[in-house]
Amino acid sequence: MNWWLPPQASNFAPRIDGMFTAILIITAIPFFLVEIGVLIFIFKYKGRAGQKGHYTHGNTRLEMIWTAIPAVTMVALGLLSNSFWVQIKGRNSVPADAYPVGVHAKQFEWWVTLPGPDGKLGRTVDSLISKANPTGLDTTDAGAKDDIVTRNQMHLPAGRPVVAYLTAEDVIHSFYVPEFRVRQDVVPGMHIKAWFVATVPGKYEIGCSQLCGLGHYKMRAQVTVHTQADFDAWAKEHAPQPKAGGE
Amino acid sequence: MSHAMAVGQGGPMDPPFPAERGVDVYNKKLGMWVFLASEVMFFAALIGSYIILRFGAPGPWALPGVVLNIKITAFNTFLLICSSVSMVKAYAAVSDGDVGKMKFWLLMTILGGACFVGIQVFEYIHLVERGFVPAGVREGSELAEMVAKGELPGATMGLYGSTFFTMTGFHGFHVTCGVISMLFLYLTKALPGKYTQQDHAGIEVVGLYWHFVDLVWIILFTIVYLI
Amino acid sequence: MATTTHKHPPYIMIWIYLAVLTALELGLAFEFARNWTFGLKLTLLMILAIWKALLVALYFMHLKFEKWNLRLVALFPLPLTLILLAAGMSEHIW
Amino acid sequence: MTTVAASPHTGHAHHDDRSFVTKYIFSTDHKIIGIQFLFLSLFFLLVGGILAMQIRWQLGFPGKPMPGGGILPQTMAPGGVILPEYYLQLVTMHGTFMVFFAIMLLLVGVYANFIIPLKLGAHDMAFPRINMASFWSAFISGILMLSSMFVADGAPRAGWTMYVPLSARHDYSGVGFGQELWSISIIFFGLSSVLGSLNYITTVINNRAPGMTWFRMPLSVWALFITAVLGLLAVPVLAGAAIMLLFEQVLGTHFFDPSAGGQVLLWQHLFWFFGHPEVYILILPAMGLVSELIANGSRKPIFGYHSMVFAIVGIAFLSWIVWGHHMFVSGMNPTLGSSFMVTTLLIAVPTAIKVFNWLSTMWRGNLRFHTPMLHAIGFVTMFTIGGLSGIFMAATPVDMFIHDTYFIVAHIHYVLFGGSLFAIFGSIVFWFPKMFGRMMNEGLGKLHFWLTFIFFNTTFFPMHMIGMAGHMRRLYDPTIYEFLRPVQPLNVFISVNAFLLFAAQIIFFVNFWWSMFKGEKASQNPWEDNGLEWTLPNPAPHGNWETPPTVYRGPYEFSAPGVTEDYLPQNRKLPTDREPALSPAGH
Repeated sequence: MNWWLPPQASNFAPRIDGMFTAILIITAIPFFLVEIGVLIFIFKYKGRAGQKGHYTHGNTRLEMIWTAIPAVTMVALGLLSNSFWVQIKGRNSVPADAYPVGVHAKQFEWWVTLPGPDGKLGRTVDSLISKANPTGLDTTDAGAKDDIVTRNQMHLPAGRPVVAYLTAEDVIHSFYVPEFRVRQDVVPGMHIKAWFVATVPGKYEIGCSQLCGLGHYKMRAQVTVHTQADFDAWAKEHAPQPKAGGE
Repeated sequence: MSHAMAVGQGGPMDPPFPAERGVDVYNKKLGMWVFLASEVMFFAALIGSYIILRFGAPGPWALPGVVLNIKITAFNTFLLICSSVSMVKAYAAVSDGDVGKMKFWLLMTILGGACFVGIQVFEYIHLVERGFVPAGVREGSELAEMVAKGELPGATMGLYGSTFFTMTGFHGFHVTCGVISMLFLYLTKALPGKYTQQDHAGIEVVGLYWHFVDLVWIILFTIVYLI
Repeated sequence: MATTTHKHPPYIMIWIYLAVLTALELGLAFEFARNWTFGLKLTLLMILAIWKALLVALYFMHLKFEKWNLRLVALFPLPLTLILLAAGMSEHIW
Repeated sequence: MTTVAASPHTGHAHHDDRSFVTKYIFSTDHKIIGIQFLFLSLFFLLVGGILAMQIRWQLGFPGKPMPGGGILPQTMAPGGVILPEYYLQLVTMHGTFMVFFAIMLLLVGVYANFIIPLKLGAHDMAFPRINMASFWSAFISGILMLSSMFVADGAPRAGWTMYVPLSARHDYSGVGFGQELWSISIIFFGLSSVLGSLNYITTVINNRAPGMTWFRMPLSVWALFITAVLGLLAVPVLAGAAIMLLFEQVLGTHFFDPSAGGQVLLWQHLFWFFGHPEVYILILPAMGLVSELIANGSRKPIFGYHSMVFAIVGIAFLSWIVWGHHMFVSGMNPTLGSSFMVTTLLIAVPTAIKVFNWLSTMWRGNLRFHTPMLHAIGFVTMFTIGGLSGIFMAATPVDMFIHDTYFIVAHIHYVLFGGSLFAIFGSIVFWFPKMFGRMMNEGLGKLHFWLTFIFFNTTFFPMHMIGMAGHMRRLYDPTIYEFLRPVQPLNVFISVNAFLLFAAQIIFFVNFWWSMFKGEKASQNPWEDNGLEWTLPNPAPHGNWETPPTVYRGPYEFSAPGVTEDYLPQNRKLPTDREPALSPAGH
């Protein structure tokens, strides 16, 4: 089995893994200091009857040192991660040319809407949600005509920024693809965007990572990342058939 | 020794030995202040939720005075302020050694508090009759018609009902607790004459609670009824 | 027991003070300020409410006559409530 | 004898004419209440542990009939196979019992009650009857919580964090009355906690013995005092939130209902505004208790007493402004996330001070490896891991990946089991003679420590790894996911070790009960400690002291030069000591 993080398949993954490794190294230093220190002290200062310990109440300079070092390290770590954080989640950080994907979560399935050739997601209205129209797509909206709605399937082009418009129908779910290192809660009543670039074509799993009820454990979907050419072919094949007469 | 005796009043809960001084108030009073600090956080959760919900509400809030009866509540506010004054008069009387006056003012306070609760119950009954309930507006009621006519914003009436009844309800609950504890003190301590100029911790401590409840109402009245 | 033998604060005056402020609040909300903006009314009403609350806390609850450490006990929760409010409201600012 | 001055509430042991009921059941004696809390919380610790074993069975061997599971009703585990319904109840109730009724009651209920008056030289708590009310409302709360497992539809299934809307609407969670019982129970719990806290705070401020200045207070009392402040101000917020949740369930209010303008994140803000101080309520007292044990076991003054105090205060202060780190991926305003990240990382500073000061306390000591000391060393080493793994989550980008995975589960268990529970075990052994007048068996104690230490690590360390593989929390059956199938062997390994860990606790329970009746009689100061409580007989009489002790020095004067023994009780007068002036505290 794999003893490290899962394979990297998005633009954020290498940097997040890099931070993970960096923190691991930073934390390893105090970890070994403490654990080895305890071990040494245990053997070196094992008590003997009739003996006394060293009578001291502390050392201000030493304490200043181990206050200052963590303080500086932590503030630096915070500043370093913050710019990355803003890049990932900042509300204005989504690239303008990102490919929009609608993700609608409900107990216990994921409904994914792709915008089709026009590159626009159709309007969705909560009151239109029904068995036949699980995402509440407003078919009178021009952007909705060519939208592709799939259940528990997500198809994405590789190498292109994708922005997921996350909506939830009932309870909180969480959109999570381990290989992308992307996680975002999907909250009813909120319109949350999550963007990333899928870099490696292949099949991955979406898991729900926020307890959402009895079927939480099986609220699972598949992401297929295609090369742009394959993706176009797939989209063409699955384009909705224009209905006669219109609605 | 005399220094130490100033710490407490020699009540049964005070340390009978010269403990080192803390904040120079006796245990019961300090305990009440500490308790009030926790009450602040309790009401902060309720009132804070109201402010946060109203701040992020999906539409305009109902105008003040449309749903709630301002006149009767204004009178109720005045009543609670009066009972706060009578409470502090009771405390002033007993610390001046006038036990008879203390009994009178304490009784006035109890009556004021009881009237407040009574009027609030009356107000609730009236509101529920008109269709204002914790879940918002009851179907087929007078207020539901007003919502249909556009005189009340339907989108926020649910939040209005939820927050109004929770906040004022728990305030009313606190008033009720205050009235009961004051009545208890009146019957078991004040009437048998156990309060003296030297020993009247109960009056001061329950008074602190009572003024706090009054203070919460002052805030509630403004943010719930007037805004 | 700071006030045991001292003169008491003028409780009746404060009572009148509170009643007048309440009347002012009612007037502001329903009578003479109909055309004022909501923001202005909100600000003025909050100032009046805090003013009244301060009167109760300082005189009726004797905070004015207590030592600083007891005042600290009383005031300690207030910043916490403000932090909670600020964080809760910030959801809607951006 | 000469105790005429004492009031009825602080009467002395010579003439203990209280009936059995007022002495042991509706007792106002802080020591009895502490012991009552001990039994109550150990019971819930056992219940929580049994629930955890069932969780581990399902995760290690999903779909296989659980040994002995046949006794469970059909609605939970037909034929011993755990249903998803029951699994979510297990997860929820394990968290709820362990956090609220086991660890919190063990630390705050037991030790705050038992040792604050003893260590401060007070006769009792400031308000003994309120103290009794605090225990009994905790008891009612616990019974209500436990009863939720036996009502129709069973216990709540929304996780111990009770995220709305899942917990607020019965049609989402599939649970009816059980969900409401959770809210009601938490309201009682809040009452108990506030009553307890105001008692502890008042006692510490007002009821210290002469000479016990602020900076002569033992670190355990400091930690419990600061914890009480946190509990006092945090728990009412939870109670308020629980009331709103209850109204949501019962009255149909719309606080958390997005379709009527309610806000889902409001619950999370309120819950974690309480929840993060709560986390420190669960660890600060443990830190304080461990400081006592380490100083005693090292026979040295605690290194940097003042900075230890300031670190406790610093952690408590920071606890109010970090709660958002539970919500980094919740859809909360990302700018808020940035500020919460920085404040969260800063917690590492006071924590580092404490860890290094414990380490330096051991440096050049004359170490005695009695069972409490072993547990204290276990605490320091394991808490270090738990603390350091927190830095991963504090860094928001990394948190995006490991949030809600088993990495978090590993972290919380390293802090709460490796941290708090080791401190609790050590403290139970340490103060057992004070409670029951007998020593716990050292051999069994050490065996228990080593088995617990080993199996604790083999159980929880691999959870970091399955978390790094992306293993989500609260999954009924992880093998559904393809990417989790390769880590399933590790899940089996964890489960087996968890069973062994549970089995090791049997040693503790046997030792506890056996020692209570048959243990070696304790001498007056069995650990040769400096605390005021050891100047009393074991167990201490009702009312504690006839004449209050006078305190001449700080609590950690071990190995002081010029003294024959290597310890120096706080109230032993040396020729050079002056009587304390009755000046205001801290001056």
